[in-house]
Order: sequence, then C-alpha cells, then structure tokens
Amino acid sequence: MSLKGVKPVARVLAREVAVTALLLLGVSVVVFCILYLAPGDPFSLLLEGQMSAGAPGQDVREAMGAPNAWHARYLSWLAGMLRGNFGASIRTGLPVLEEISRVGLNTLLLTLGSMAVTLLVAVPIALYAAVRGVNRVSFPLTMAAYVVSSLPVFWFGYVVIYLFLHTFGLFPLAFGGSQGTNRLYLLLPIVVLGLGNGTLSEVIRHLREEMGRVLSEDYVRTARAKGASVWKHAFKEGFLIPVTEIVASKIPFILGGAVIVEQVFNWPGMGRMAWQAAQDRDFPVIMGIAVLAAVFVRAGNLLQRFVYIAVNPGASRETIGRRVA
Amino acid sequence: MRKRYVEAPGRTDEASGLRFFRKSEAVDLFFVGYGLLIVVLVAVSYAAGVFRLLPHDPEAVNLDLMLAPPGTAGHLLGTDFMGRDLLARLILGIQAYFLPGLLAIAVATVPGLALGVLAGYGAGRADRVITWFSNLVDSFPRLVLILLVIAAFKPDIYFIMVVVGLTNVPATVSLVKVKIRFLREKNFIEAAEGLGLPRRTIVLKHILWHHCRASLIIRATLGMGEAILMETSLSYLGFGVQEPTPSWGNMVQSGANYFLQGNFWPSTVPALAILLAILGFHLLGDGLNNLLERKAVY
Amino acid sequence: MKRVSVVILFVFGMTAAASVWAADSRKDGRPNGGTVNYGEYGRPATLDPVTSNEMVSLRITELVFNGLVGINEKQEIVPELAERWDVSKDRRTYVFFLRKDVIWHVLPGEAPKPFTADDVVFTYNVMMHPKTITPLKVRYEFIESVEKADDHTVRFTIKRPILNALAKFTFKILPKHGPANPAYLTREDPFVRRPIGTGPYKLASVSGDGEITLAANDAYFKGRPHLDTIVAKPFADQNIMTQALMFNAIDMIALVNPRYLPEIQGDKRFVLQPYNALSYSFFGYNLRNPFLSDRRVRKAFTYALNRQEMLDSFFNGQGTIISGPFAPGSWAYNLDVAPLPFDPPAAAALLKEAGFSPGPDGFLQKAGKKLALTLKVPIEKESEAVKRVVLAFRNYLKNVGVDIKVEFEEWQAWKGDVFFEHDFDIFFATWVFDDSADISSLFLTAEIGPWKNNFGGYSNPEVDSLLMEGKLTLDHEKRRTLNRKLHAVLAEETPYTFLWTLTNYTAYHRKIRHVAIHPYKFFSYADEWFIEP
Amino acid sequence: MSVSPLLKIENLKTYFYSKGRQAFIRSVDGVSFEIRRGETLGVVGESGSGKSVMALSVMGLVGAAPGVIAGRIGLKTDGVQKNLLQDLDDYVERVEADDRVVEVRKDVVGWQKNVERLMAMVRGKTVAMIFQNPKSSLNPFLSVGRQITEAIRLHTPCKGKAESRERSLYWLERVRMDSPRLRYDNYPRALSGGMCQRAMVAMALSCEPSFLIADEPTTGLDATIQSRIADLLAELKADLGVTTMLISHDIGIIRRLSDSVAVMYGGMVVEYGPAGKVMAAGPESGHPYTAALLASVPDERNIRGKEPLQAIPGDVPDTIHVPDGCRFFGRCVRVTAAVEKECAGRLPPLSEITPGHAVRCWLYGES
Repeated sequence: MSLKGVKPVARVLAREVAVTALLLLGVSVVVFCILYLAPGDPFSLLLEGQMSAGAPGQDVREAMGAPNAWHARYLSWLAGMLRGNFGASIRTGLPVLEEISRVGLNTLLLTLGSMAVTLLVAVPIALYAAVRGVNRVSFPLTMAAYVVSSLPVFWFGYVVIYLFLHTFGLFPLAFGGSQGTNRLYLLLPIVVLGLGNGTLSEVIRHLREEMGRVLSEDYVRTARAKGASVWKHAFKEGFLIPVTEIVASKIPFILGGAVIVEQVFNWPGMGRMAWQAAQDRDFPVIMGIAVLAAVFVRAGNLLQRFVYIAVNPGASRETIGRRVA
Repeated sequence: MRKRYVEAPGRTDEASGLRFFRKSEAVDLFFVGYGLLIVVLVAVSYAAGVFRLLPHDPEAVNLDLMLAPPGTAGHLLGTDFMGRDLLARLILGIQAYFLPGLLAIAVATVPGLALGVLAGYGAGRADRVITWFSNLVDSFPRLVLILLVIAAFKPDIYFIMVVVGLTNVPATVSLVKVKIRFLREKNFIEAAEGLGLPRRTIVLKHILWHHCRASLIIRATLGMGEAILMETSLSYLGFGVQEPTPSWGNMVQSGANYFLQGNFWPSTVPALAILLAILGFHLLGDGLNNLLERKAVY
Repeated sequence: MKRVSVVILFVFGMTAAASVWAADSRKDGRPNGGTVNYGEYGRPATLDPVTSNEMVSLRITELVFNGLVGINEKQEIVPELAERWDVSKDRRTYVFFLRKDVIWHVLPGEAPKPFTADDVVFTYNVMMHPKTITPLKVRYEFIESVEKADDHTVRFTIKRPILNALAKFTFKILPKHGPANPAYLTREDPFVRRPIGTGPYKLASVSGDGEITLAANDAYFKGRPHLDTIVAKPFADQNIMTQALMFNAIDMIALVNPRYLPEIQGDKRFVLQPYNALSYSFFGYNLRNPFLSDRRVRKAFTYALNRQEMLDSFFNGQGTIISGPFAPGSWAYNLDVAPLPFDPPAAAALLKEAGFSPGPDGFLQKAGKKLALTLKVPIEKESEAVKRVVLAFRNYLKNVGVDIKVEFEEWQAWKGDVFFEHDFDIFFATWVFDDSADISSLFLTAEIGPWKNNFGGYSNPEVDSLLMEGKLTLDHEKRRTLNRKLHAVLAEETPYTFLWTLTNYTAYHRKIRHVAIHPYKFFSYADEWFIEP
Repeated sequence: MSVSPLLKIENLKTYFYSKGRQAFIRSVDGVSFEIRRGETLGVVGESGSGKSVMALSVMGLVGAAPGVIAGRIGLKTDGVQKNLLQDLDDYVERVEADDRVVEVRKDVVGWQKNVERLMAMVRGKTVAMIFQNPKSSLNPFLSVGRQITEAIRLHTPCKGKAESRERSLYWLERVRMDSPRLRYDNYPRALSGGMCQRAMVAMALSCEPSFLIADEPTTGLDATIQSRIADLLAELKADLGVTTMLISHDIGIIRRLSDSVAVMYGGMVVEYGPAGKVMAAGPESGHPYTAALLASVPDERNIRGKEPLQAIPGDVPDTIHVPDGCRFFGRCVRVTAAVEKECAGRLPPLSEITPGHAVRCWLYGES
C-alpha cells in the first residue's frame, strides 16, 4: 500500500479509536443503569448462608466501603477503569481485569474458532453457488447449511455430545475430562458453535449475492477478455469486503451463542462468567465483561473498516464502510 | 448433463397472466411455497391454541405416563417430563412466538426504518449520531444484554421480544441507509425532487416501498427466526417462557435434560418444530427476495 | 452454581456427648495412593472457611482445615486440634488443651510453623471483626471472649449457658501467618485463594478453568491420609457432569441429581451412598392472605397432595414423607404423628366446611372471591426437580378446585418478594438443619418481619411458649419432649404443608473404599477413604 | 492483401432463452463474414441488431444460456488456422422445424469448460477487446498502470516488473494519455471517461494482439471525446495496421475508419462489402436498410437546407417473433409488387451484386 494511502488511514483509525472509547463509555452507562434498576443486591450474595441478619447489604456496604449513591458508585468505577483498575469481583475477590482476561482468552479462542468454522463451511458453498448457480450440488448444500443454522444450539450440542459418547465411548470435554485435556476435544465446541450459531445461512446468502454481483460486473468481463484470472480481479470486492463485513456484523451473535456453548461444553469462558455475574449482580465483573465484549465487537468493526479502506484507498473517508444489510 | 430449451409455439404471447410465475426459477417457487405452508401452519396452530381445539389438555399432568415414547396411549408424539401431551403443547407452544415474534419484527423494523431514512436522507450529523447509537446497541453481546434486562425486570415473553427487536434495529437502520446512499448515487432522488414530488411520497413510496421492500421482507423473516432461537437459548439458561405455559424453547430445554439418558423425543420434537419453522421463514424470505428482486431492476 | 436449589443454609449447635479418643494413627493396614476426581456443580468462589458460604466451598474447607473438636460417624464429639477440654460448673467457661504435634501446611521454601493458641485467638478475632463479611458472625455471637492461657491452652467464656455449646466449637482454625491482613479477612485477601490449614489435604493447585487439586498432607497429625490427591472438577451442566461419571471422566459426584438415580443404580461400577442431610422440603403459606389464615384450607391442601406419588415419580422414591418441622433422622422428630394421607374427598369436605363452593368455572370461590393463589418459585438453571414438584402441586390442587398460578422469578427478585415484601401466597423451599433442631426462628412471633425467617407470618402463643422454653432448658430429654409436642401442634396447625426429607445421594466408583459421608460437611471422614489397587 | 482471412465466421448462431415467453431470443441468427489481415471491418446497425453479442460470441464471453449454438469461427493465430468453436456439436443438439431452430439441448457447463480451454492462449494474446463504458470496465480496486502491466506480463515476453512498467508507460504515451507517469498510479475513479478508454486501448494493444474487437468504443463518451478517440483509433490503425472489428451504431465513425463494412439487422448481415461501395450507396442502390440508415445521418446539405431529418418508420425488429421473410420487410420502402410476395415469404440469401459486395434482398436476388 503506497505511502500516500497511510495518511488518511491513520486519521480514520484515530477517529475510530475515539468513537470506540465513546462507545465503551456508552456501554458501561447502559449496563450500569440496567443493573441499578434490577432488584436484588450484590452484597446479599455474600450473606447467603445466614438469614437472620438485618437488611442485607446495608451494614456490609459500609464494611466494604462502597459508596452509597448510585452515581457515586458509577463514577468511582469509571475513575478506577480509566486507571486500568476494574475493581475486584465481589464474589471471588479476584481483580476483575485478571479474571476476565484469562477467561476472555478462552472465549476469544472459541469465537474466532467458530467463526473460522462458519467461514470454512459457508465460503465454498457460497462461491460455488455464485459461480454455478442453483444446481444439483449447490442446492442441497445450501439447504443443509440452512437446516443446521436453524437448530437450537444447545440441543445441537447435546446431540453431538451424545453421538461422541456413544460412538467413541470417550468423554469429549476438554475441561473436566479426566483423560487429560486432549487438545482435540477443543474442536468439538468450536465446531458446534461454528455450525450452530445461527449465522451460517446469512453468511452464505451474503457472500453468494456479493460474489454473484461482482462476477457480472464489467471489469470482470474485461479481465476475462484479457485472459487474466477472474479470481484475482473479483477477489477484493467479491470476497474480501463481504467476508469482513459479514464477520464484523455477526460477532454479537457468535458471542451470544458462546454463552450457551460454554455451559454445555463446560468451557470456562467469558459468557459463562457473565451469566453467573448477572445473576449475582456482581457489579464489577459485569461491567468488565460488557466493556471487554464491546471491545471484541468494535475490533471486528475496525477490522472491517480497515480492510474496506485498505482495499480501495480511493474510497473517500466519509463513505462509512458498507454495513451488511 | 444437457439442459433442454424448448420453444413452445403459441405460448409466447404477452398477455398470459402466468408470466410472473414463469419468470421465476422453480427453486424460488418452492421456497415461497414451503414458507407460506409454514406461515399457514403457524397461523392454524395459533388459532387452534386460542380456541383450545387440541388433541389433549396440554396442562394435564399424568405422572404414570412420564416421558412416554411417541404413540403410547393416544399421545401421537409421546409425553414430556410431566406426562403432558407433547403434540398439544407443541401446537400451543407457537403462541409464545406468534404475537411476540411479530412484536419483535415490528420493534426492529419501524424505528429501524425511521432512523435509517433519517440517517440516509438527513444531514451528515444525524447520520453520525444514529450510526453511533446503532454501534452502541451492536456492541453488546446480545444474550448478556437480554439476560440483564430480564433479570432486572421479569421473564415475560413480550418483554424478551421487545429487547430482541431493539437489538435488531441497527441492522435495519444500516439496510435502509445503504439503500438510500445507493439511490442517491443514481441521482434518483434528485430527479424525483425535481418533479416536485412531496418528500413524504419520495421516502415512503419510492425509497421504502419499491427499493427496500425485498430486503425488509428478508429482515422480517430472519427476525422471526432469530426471535424463536433467542427464546430457546434463554429457556436453556432458564429465562425463557416460564412453565406451565408451553413454548418450543422451554420444551426443548426441559426435554434436553433427559436427552443424554436416551429419551430423545421430548427435546427432538420441539427442536424439529423450531427447525422446520425457521427454515420456512428463511426460505420464504429468500424466495420472495429473489422474485421481487428480479422485478426491481436497479 | 452457588447454592443448593432453594436451600436456605442454617446451622445451629450440636448435641453434647462424652468425648472418646477415636481415631488412632494411620496404621490400619490400608494401602495409600490413588486419586479421586469428583464433580461439582458450579465453582467455589473462595476456599477459606470464614468467607465461604456455599456448599461447594465448605466441602473443600472440610479437607483443608480442622476445628478444635470434631464429630464422628456416630455423631459424638471427638477431640481434633484440642486433645482434651474441661467445662466450668456454671458452663460458661470452656478451656481447651491443644495438641502439641500439629503443624500448618508447609508452603514450598518456608519453614514449617507449629499450631498454637495464638492461631485460635486470631481466628476468633478475625471472625468477629466488623470488616470481615462472614455468615459465621451470627452463629458465634454467644462467645463473649477468648484468651490464650499459654501456647497450648485457650479459654473461651460465653455470654450465657447454652445446650451442647461444645458442639459449636467445630469452627475451623486459620493460621495467624495466613491472611495478608492481620486484622480482618476480605475476599480480596490472597489467602482466600491459597488457603493454608492443618487438615489431611493441602491445596496443590487451582487450574485456569477452576479445577482444584488437593494433595495429601504427609505431616497430618492423625497420620497421612490414604488418597494421594483429591481433585474437584467444576461442571456448568448437571447432565454433562453425570455423563462424565458414566464415562469414567470423573470418579465421584457429591450430590446426584434425582433424575439420574435409576441410571446409576443400574450400573454395577458405581456405589450409590445415601447421606441424610437433615433437611426437609415444604410449601410455605402466607397467613396474611385471608384464605390461607384458615387452618382448614391449609389442611385441605395437604390432604389434596399425593406426596408418595411425587416422591416415587420424581425422586425415584428416595425420601421419607414427614408430618412436622423436623427431619425424620433428627432426635426431635415425633414418630407418633403420622403424615396426613392423600385424601382428596377429605380435602373437598374441609374446603366446603371452610365455606367454599364451586364457582361457574369449576374453581372454588367464597363470597364471590375465587380461590386463586400465586405460587412463587425462584428460577435456577438446574431446578428440574423443583419444577416437577411445583407443577404437580398445581395439578393436584386443580383437581380439588383450587387455581394455582405458578410464577417463576429470578433468584434475587424472588428473595426480595418472599423475605422482604411478603408478596406471595405460597412458596416452595427446603430448609437444611444441623442436629440442634432449634426451629424457633421459623415459627416464633418475634421472628416475623422483613428478612426474617417467619415470612409466613405464623403466630401462635402456645408455639411461642414451647419454643422459648426449649431455648432455655439445658436438659436434653426435656428439650426432646418439648420438640415432640411442638411437632404435634404444628402438624395440626400446618403453617407449612410438610412434604418430605429427600435422601441425598453421592455416587462414586467402586474402587474407592471405606467411604463415610458426613450428612452436611461431606468430606469429614475423607482421610479414611482409600483406593483398592 | 494476403489470401487467407485472419478471421472467418461462418453461419454463427447465438440464441438466448426467455423463460417468461418460453421462446428463443435469436440475437445472432446465422452470421458469416471474413476479415483479412490489416483490414478494419465496420459492423454497423441499430441497437439490438446483435452486433455486441456477435463480438462476445467470438471472444467466448457469452454468459447467458444457451449462448452459442451453431457456426464456425476460424482464426489464423501465428500461421495456424484455429476454430474457436471446435467440437461445438459435441455439446449442442439442435432440432429444426421448417428451417427454424425449435429446440436446443446444450451442455452449458461442459461447453463453458471447453471454451475456457480453447480460448486460453487466444484471449488477450491474439484477440483483444475494448468495451463500451470504459469507466466501469476497469477494475476500480487496481491502479490503471497495474492493470496494463498485468496484461503485458501475461501475454508478452517481457515479464520483469520494471521492464513491464516501462512498456505500459510507453503504451500510455502511444494512446496520448496526458502525464502518463502520474496516471500510472491513478485509480479508474480518478480518470475521466475518455482517459479510461485510452487506458483500455493501451491495455488491449500492449499485448500486441493480431486482432482487435472494439465494441462501441465511443458510444459511452460525449461528442468531443468521441472524435478524439476516433482520431486515436485512426492513428493506431495507420501505425500498427492491426486488424480490427469496429462495432458501432455511429455511421460517422464507421465511414471514417472501416475498410469494409457489414450492416447487421435483426441478428443477420444484410449487406457486406468494401466501405466505399456500401457507404456511398444512394437512395436506390444497396440494401434498403443501409440506404435508410445512411439517409438518416444529417449532413451539411440537409442541415443548411433545413430539410426534415429522415427516420426509419417502425421500430427495431423483435428477435423472438422472427418473420419468415426478410427481417426488414415491415419497414422497407422499396418493396415493389414483383418481389413483395418473396420478401414476405422467403428469407433472401446474401448474394453478390458485384464481386465482394453482397446484399440480402430480393430486389437483387433474381438477377
């Protein structure tokens, strides 16, 4: 990419980072408001075992030195976050940053892995359907993909586990199985989430339509007329941009699916922790996870914006990346 | 494999009414057909549920007949973990999605359209603000956001569907905005404005109706599918439709507890129902899109 | 996840009994070695005895720590960290003479430190410090002061003489050099994740995904335990956990889900061992509701339920139906009071007598007001059994014309409704008791109010007097007759519909031998388990 | 001129299938002509007469089904006569009823693979093509220079990066591109229509093809640029003498550049011959359609004389309901009583009225 292209890209990225920061702030405000409105109190969780205390939380709150008024709590959290200190989980006492980064890694592995599986399945089908159109091969494959992506993901997980149990007689869980954590078992939840996260059919449709449109563009005809390889010319607009677009827009879905798959496959991920924290009203952990998840999603968007700009530097700055319809 | 092209003499006149159907691929017709079949089935089962025309009382607990396989003692599809008839609950279960699903679609589409037009059509600043908000909503992992809201208020299906709808607004906004941007490049809108058409008709008729109609139908059908899947996931986490009202989601969840022990049908029956329904909605969207798309050449 | 579904934990003192020097050192000829992987539903938040409040954590503290005194399989008080003790005539001062040969778990690279009286005083002070958040504070408020007589003697003085006070001294002792903060213990303190104790097992490692490995403590004062390591594996899904057992991924499950009992029972590889937690399940009524304040209505509801059928269908028959507020295994249970039989006509008759007549829609009504009640139940992901019981309850009552509306609520919202606003008609829960069978906080009139246990609002002077009397007497026999009388009265009054006491089951692989389970603390006798080579 | 033609098309038929009307669209319905080396053949006709489809058929770029179904395209590539529609009949079966194709069975995918194999070393190397709307014919994601060097490195011996860059700069200068070094790195979006067309020409000619097809090269441009591009083509024709098939509906540019002219109407060649004869025809000579076509071009005589412009009545022939007789019958003004029945009934053959000049019209057929 020639030097000339760097200046606008750098400026765009700087603007993106600013927008992301603003977004993270917005996310934290929204999550905090919802939490504040929810009945129940994180501190009552600590007194679970003992019933006859006074109203839970009141004396405990002073003991933990938590400020009372809700906006004070938010501002103290925010000040802490800006200094990189996300506070400590009320339930386990571990510093939130350390806990969610460890757990976030697992979810990142699961999410990226399942996204790779989704693309691994969707791309061939979509490209074949785009080139060959509807025929004996592309139709059944597309139908199969539609069927798989319409299944409830946890039921699909159970089916896969049941088959695995009864065909191999081995326990497929990477975490918790006693035969040592065989890395191969990591694949199972990744494949299940990859196929079952409900985005497979949309990914195929989007890629198929985009590639089909590009293949009928004039400049692809010129490429064929000049004997050049169609794939080399159609690659950028027909494949690279649509893939990054659809991936960026599907991250929230896949993260959602991850919460379920992590429970079924006993995968210690961010989703499971978020689920536990929400029920405990473990305020610092929820905020930490909401921010981390938001970073995941924004990173996806940034990647997409970056690819869009890098691919056609001619695109002027304000044509905001084409969002996936 | 040789493809046949036969000229049918006498059939080539313009006037024949069937032109619309012959114009489309057989596949699209199959999609739309199957989709409509599902929609009819869903409507019929909704009506059957409302007027209580059910083979068995869906809430009659029968502890002697728990987890009975399909076909035992008059239960066509067997019984669930409380001995209640699965077929009756399956028919009644659609109620959890029919109206709430439509609500989810409405919540996703109406504000989505409004904001989309505003963003696409309005000034640059409106666009930036709306994009920021849609990015904000998009930045949440969907399920955690819904869980937080439900835990905060109450696990009621309409409530869940409103939240599902809201999380889909950004997709509709971007859809409409991209379409308007595309049309602007074609100075289609300036021409209409040049003719002095009131802005309202331009937006409603020309932009939304003629150009966005196909994509919105797809969004609607996808929205319905997603609403069902979302409720099922929530049921697994315990926050979907609560007993004793049946919903496909909570039937799959309670059935799944017995799946690994070998009783497959209590969870497989509703799971297949979900599969066929969502497949129906997807294909309906796909088929209609291809039919309508082929007509609206732009 | 974090608490047994709908179990409200509630521990009181234990019976006093002559102390017998039980276990001798480990020369019992059983082989050492082997590992036990046991599955846990949910992950422990903290691993120390003071801040933990979940069964999952308490099970592990039982392996890592010791109390001054212990309880053997026959429920007798046995010496543990204290060799012997003597009690003052006015039963207000207890002097414990500590063992001299006990050392704390040794961290790599540190010199072994002996267990002294300072540790006992330290533990008491930490427990009682206002900044320490622990469920133990209320339980040990009866202790007035603790002084260290010398390195191996410690004197406790208590505010007032109470029945079997000695049994209360089973609380676990922390090392003075353990916690980072000398004054109080919070969940941020690293000690909470790397506990050091005197118990048979010391914490070896905690893996990234929450797997806790405990290694045998060679210098354990009762002799090295047989099992080399015990590993706790957390599971987020009970179905998967049970399959893990069935496919030899784990060797033991602490609490088997009732729906898997038949499957495990049928499998020769496993032993299903009952351990009767002293607990019972019940439907609680809100007596502030005019309908429910009438005793006949509550009794009619009890008649309408077929408890045996529910037990058989949902829990594979593993449990005993109860008639009063005590677990059948407890000494206070009055066997003469038989549970009411399943008798719908009697229920209908009672309801008619109470003035209810069938309304147009088939449901009973009185003075135009339909007998429709809401039953509130908390949502827990693994609440399959609760769901079945509640739905069956609704069905039985529908058969006698009562319209029950079941409402599932998120856990914290449910606690707010039931314990704070008392906004409920009926609710379903399970109490877990220790052996003191002190149910005063459930039915005393004084215990009515927000966040108090008498949320049903039951008040009966006769019951109040019986309860107060019970609280004061020190004589065990007198206490027993009082409780039996209480049992009879409450069986008649039915403030609750007492359902049953479920037999909790643990399932473990046949290779693990000599497995004794403490009904409540589970691993108390784990140091005697061993693996058949 | 050397004897054997560079390109020889015989009875080429390219049909499409309208699913709506379940009928064939006979875009190219039996076209035959030859182009000798160094010659420029102008193909002229109203839009919808099949000119572009014929060009695409030659290049094997017909996408829609069933596509090319009959005919033979002979091409002399470095001394070897090659048929671009080799063993077409293995993939296509035709059923004819009263000499009209009624049913076609074609292995579309198989034929597609075959075309790719056949045209592998032909496209771009021997035959190059430029298109109508230049701006969208260039890849918006690659700079103009890179697209040209790609062609050069594909089809010419110079493979090196710098060498091919020099070569493409040379060609950018040949096509009169302003400041070629700057334009080299520009993206198509930054270039005007005219400049894009110049780039297209440079790209096509940089591979030194022996045969160039220009499909409506000036149509997408505005008037002033059209004449400049015409000048460019004329200049290149003079310098390189590359054999060209120039397709346009702009009579002016055809008259100016072509050596011989083929007039197409309704998917058929209705007149073929040297430019001088075909384009010079008065109202009575040549094919009635050609005459009407030439008459409709305003020249300074009727502009100064303010005569009304002549237009051809009726509209473009429907290539689905193909009439039996002459395709121009409905709109022909020179129909005489004698030949009327023939014109309506039978399709006139393409017969020579003078050596090298053939007309498909019964007015000349009888002699």
